[in-house]
Amino acid sequence: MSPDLIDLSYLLAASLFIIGLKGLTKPRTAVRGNLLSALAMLIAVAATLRHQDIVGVTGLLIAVGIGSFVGTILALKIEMTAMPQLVALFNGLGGGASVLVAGAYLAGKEFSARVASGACFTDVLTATAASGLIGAVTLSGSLVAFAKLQELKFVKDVSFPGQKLLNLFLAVGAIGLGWMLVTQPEHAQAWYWVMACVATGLGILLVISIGGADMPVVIALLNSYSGLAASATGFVLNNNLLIIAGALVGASGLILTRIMCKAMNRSLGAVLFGTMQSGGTSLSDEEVYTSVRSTSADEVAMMLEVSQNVLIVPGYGMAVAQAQHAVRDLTNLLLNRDVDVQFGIHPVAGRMPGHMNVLLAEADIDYERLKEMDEVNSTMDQVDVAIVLGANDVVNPLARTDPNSPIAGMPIIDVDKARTVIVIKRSLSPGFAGIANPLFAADNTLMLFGDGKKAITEITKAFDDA
Amino acid sequence: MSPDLIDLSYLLAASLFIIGLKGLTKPRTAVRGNLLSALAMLIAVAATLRHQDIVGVTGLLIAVGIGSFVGTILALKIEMTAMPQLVALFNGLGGGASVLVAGAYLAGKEFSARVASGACFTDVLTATAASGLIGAVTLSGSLVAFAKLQELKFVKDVSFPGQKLLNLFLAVGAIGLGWMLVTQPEHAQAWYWVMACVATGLGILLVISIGGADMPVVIALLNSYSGLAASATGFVLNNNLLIIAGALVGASGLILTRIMCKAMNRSLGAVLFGTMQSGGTSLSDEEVYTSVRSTSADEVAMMLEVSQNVLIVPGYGMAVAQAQHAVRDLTNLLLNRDVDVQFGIHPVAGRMPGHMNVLLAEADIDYERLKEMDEVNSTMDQVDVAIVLGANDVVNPLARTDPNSPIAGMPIIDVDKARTVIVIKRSLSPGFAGIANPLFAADNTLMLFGDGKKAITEITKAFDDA
Amino acid sequence: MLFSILAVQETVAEVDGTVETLAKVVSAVTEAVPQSGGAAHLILLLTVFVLAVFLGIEIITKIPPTLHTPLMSGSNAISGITLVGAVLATGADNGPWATILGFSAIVFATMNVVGGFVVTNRMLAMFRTKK
Amino acid sequence: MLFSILAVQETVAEVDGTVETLAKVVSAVTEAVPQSGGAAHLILLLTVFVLAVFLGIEIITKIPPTLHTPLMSGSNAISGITLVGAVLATGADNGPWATILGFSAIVFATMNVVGGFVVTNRMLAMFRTKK
Ligand SMILES: NC(=O)c1ccc[n+]([C@@H]2O[C@H](COP(=O)([O-])OP(=O)(O)OC[C@H]3O[C@@H](n4cnc5c(N)ncnc54)[C@H](OP(=O)(O)O)[C@@H]3O)[C@@H](O)[C@H]2O)c1
Ligand SMILES: NC(=O)c1ccc[n+]([C@@H]2O[C@H](COP(=O)([O-])OP(=O)(O)OC[C@H]3O[C@@H](n4cnc5c(N)ncnc54)[C@H](OP(=O)(O)O)[C@@H]3O)[C@@H](O)[C@H]2O)c1
Repeated sequence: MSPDLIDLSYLLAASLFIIGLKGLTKPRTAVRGNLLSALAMLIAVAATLRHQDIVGVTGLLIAVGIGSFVGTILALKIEMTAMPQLVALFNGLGGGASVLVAGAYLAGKEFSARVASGACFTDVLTATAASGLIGAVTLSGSLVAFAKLQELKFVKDVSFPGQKLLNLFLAVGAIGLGWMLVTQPEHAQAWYWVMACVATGLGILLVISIGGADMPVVIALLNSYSGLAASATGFVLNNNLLIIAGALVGASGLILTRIMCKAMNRSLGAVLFGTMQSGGTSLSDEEVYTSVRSTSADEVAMMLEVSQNVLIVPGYGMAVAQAQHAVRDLTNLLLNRDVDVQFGIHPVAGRMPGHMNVLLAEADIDYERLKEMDEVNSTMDQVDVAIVLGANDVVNPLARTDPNSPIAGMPIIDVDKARTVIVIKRSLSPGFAGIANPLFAADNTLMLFGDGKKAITEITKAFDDA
Repeated sequence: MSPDLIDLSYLLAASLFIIGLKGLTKPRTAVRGNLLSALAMLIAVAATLRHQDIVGVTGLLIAVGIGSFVGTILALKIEMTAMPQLVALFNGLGGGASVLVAGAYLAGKEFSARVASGACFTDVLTATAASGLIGAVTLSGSLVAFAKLQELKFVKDVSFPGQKLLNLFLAVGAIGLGWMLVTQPEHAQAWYWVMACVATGLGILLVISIGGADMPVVIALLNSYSGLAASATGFVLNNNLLIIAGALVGASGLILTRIMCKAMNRSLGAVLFGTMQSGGTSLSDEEVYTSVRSTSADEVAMMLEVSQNVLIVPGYGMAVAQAQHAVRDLTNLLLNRDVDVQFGIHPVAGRMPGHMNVLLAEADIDYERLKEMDEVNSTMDQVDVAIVLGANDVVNPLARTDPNSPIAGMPIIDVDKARTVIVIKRSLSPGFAGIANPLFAADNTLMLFGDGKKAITEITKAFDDA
Repeated sequence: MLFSILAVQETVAEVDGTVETLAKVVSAVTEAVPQSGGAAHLILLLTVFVLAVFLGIEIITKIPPTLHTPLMSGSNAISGITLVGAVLATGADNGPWATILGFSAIVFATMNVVGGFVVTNRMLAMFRTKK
Repeated sequence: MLFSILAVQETVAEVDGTVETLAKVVSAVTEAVPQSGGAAHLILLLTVFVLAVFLGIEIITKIPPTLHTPLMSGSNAISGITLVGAVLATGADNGPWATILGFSAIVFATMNVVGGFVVTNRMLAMFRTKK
């Protein structure tokens, strides 16, 4: 295949990536969009294999085979609730690949020939260094994020005085080493690996102090970085496709990061430096929880029987309890009895954007029943019973009322304005933000303590018997 | 200025064009968006002037001065109602510039040097020919469109048997001449100008047989072509900025064309070949207009007094009568008396997309009162009085009821479903599509015959006196 | 790529004329500018074009019908970007005929550009909200 | 540009060595490939990058919150495009160390790519409407 044909194939692949991403703008076309992106990747790799310089295709195919096999197994075996971890892991692998590719380039013959010829090629070296640096931070940062999300025991939240200073020091150091690489190409390999090690350390330290629930933001950001690393590699290899695909991913990660930060009403800086506004004047648990009333599954079933509009607000607890299938059964039962059921999905409910949607879709709940926050808030006064299932921060009215609370100003789902609120959780313990929730003690709230899945199953049973 | 700096300025200009176009997505940011686009153009031209090859800047500045002066005068003096003509004229000038630039390139020294050197550069020649061909068609086509819209006497609808065949022949001829140009660069100039003449003839013949009201579609299409011509020029001159700006314009023209065709329920082919489905079984005027009832301004004023919701549906007649300011006065008066006034804007009301919006905005009517077709149709049953002001085809219920009518299937504003309809026009003569309108004879319709502006002014006066 | 090779071939042929030299120069150029030649460069330009078309479609479909007339005149003004081409064609020392053509091209293109932006601005200024 | 000139300079210098030759070759290359040199080429790549970023922003902001998790895993899979780089780095005859690095890079990148697309597909398949 002539180089021009390869270039044209790359252009085709880039176009398919774009069309594929466009497909994701509608649930109806999303599956096809994803397949188009996969096809684009296939075309890109196939075209690359036809490159005249490529020797030893067997080895390549073995590597591809191993990677595909492991990747597919992981992707098929994973529980839907473990999605955040999986994305973190894959992201780390992508970063690792970047580091290795740049390293391989520096170890290769073409590079040594160029260095020997004494030609100056600062731009290529800069891009190599950038791709290695970003890749290493992505690799280690993502792996730490993975470990935290998977709740691996050996990873603890580490924070010590002077940590920010150390991070700054490492960052400057890594950039400095990259600079040495560019200016002394004859020792490029040595500088490169030292830089990669420092950047790896930086990635670990950056992420280790960030709270587990902030991980999705970190992952989105690291994903954006890995896109930029791919773009940088594209500048190194003079390859359009890498530049375009990398830029698309970079944009996607940045936008997701912004959406999440906005929905949590926190600045990106606050997330990255692991700071939560300390809840200055926030009330203590005793003060808040003076008049908590609890209820039983039977009582809830009776209330549902006389309701017309039911709103279910799921949160991280639904994921923990794996309650989505139980919820589906309850929903179908209610719909059969002419009770209208809607779902109120907060943008940062759960642990990654769209987390609840995926779980509910897994349980075969029609996505047209899933409403966004603004939509349900505007019709909240018509809701007879709002069931809060393992959600906490996203329905905490303090966000509206207490300007000193750590979640002050975060938009929430106003379930407290529904006629009756049922909150299903195991205890009065706080959610991710670590603050008490006055909703639990409100006059129109009843607590149903217990595991989410068990509670819903009991309600369904009681309702069916009635 | 070094070539690289110029290239960077071009990149900046391209980005500003993109950001400028993005500004047009919201009325609030649109003015700034347009200014950004203008700034981008300024940067592009200024950077080009710093090009090392540029000599004799004085001559250039004189040319720019003349062009700016004439352009500004035209832009400031023109009536808002004459906007379609003006766009057609400007578009033609752009096409003409393309033809001249490509011609100048072929007449230049760089070109002759290249030809003398015997080097083969098919791609550049192809792009030159394409830019000349498209430019010439755009030039003559736009000028004919201009003449038709301006209703210049000497331009008649011309159609004769075998016209399509002749067009095809000219198109093939022009492309053949372009091909000669590419294969015989030593006679490039001769081939070029013959090709330009043939293409000019083609442009005239293509447009001369198209009905006046279809001109906006033609203009949008020609605008798209002129964008593509600019892109082709960019390939000739190896200039990114031309390629990007041209592609943006090309996309814009194509999308506008598609929107208009869709709203008229006609295929692009039908517009271009000047065919209107002949209204086979459509009824004659006598059959339709058996029970037309007319009314007076005083009567209308009395009806308005007891109304709560008034819908005004403007059409091409409002533009002809220049009635927008009178409409504003009536609207304000009604609003003062607590009558709610909305405007129903059909996508192809008037003679170009968004035509009515511009006129009403000129008269200072808040754009939040201007509703799109679907929105007003969904609330039509709450409308007490619908005033149809110089609109005809866009409110013709035949589109829904008569599958043989030329406008069958075109979505319309369903004013016939309002409680009372007032139609203001000068006579029972048809609109652009040339068919009778049963709305005028409907039970709930009253005709108010007369010039649009005069009628509205009289209603306002009667209403104010009451 | 082709051009550079041809040009280098000629020049060097004048100077030396041996086949070996030609081969060496050609391979040197080929190695040094592996991607900058005719077809590869053309594909790069094509990539830019394709991306810009995609981008144009995304943005334009977001523009509301209210602003379609200004869009038409505004994008028409942008299409006057051939002005840059006109300046390049006129400015170089290219002989009288080319200069005359270029001069008229500039006049036409500037009318298109300046007139287009001014009239678009006039229209858009009317759309400022009145609240 | 710089590279090509330098490379041509060297090769020709070996062959002939006279200053005139150099000058002639350089000017020939400069004329023949006026835009394909280092910095100009870089700017072209930069243009591609900028356009792709704009396009990415336009498209991504249109994706509804419902699909944000699949978007995250899907775009993560796309970022595995470094796979192409890995193949290029491994495939060339580059010595054992580079080959080992490249091999591992391919394994990692393929896991990212294949796993990412498969899991995204699994998620999206759940979103098919049930009516
Ligand atoms: N989605 C994102 O993209 C994203 C990203 C970053 C950060 N965050 C943060 O994550 C939080 C998400 O809010 P959220 O309301 O969904 O969750 P949350 O505030 O973290 O609260 C989850 C609640 O679920 C309950 N729970 C846990 N396991 C349960 C089980 N098996 N059965 C029943 N209940 C169970 C817990 O209470 P018990 O222990 O008493 O049962 C807990 O209060 C927000 O603060 C958001 O800012 C989200
Ligand atoms: N907007 C676009 O982009 C576009 C593009 C292409 C084609 N078109 C076509 O243009 C047509 C537009 O429909 P339309 O309903 O707006 O217009 P129309 O169907 O052309 O009807 C205009 C009506 O206005 C009346 N009129 C003319 N001068 C008047 C005056 N001074 N005072 C009062 N009334 C006056 C005329 O009746 P009298 O002579 O009896 O007064 C005529 O019936 C559609 O068929 C559409 O397909 C539009």
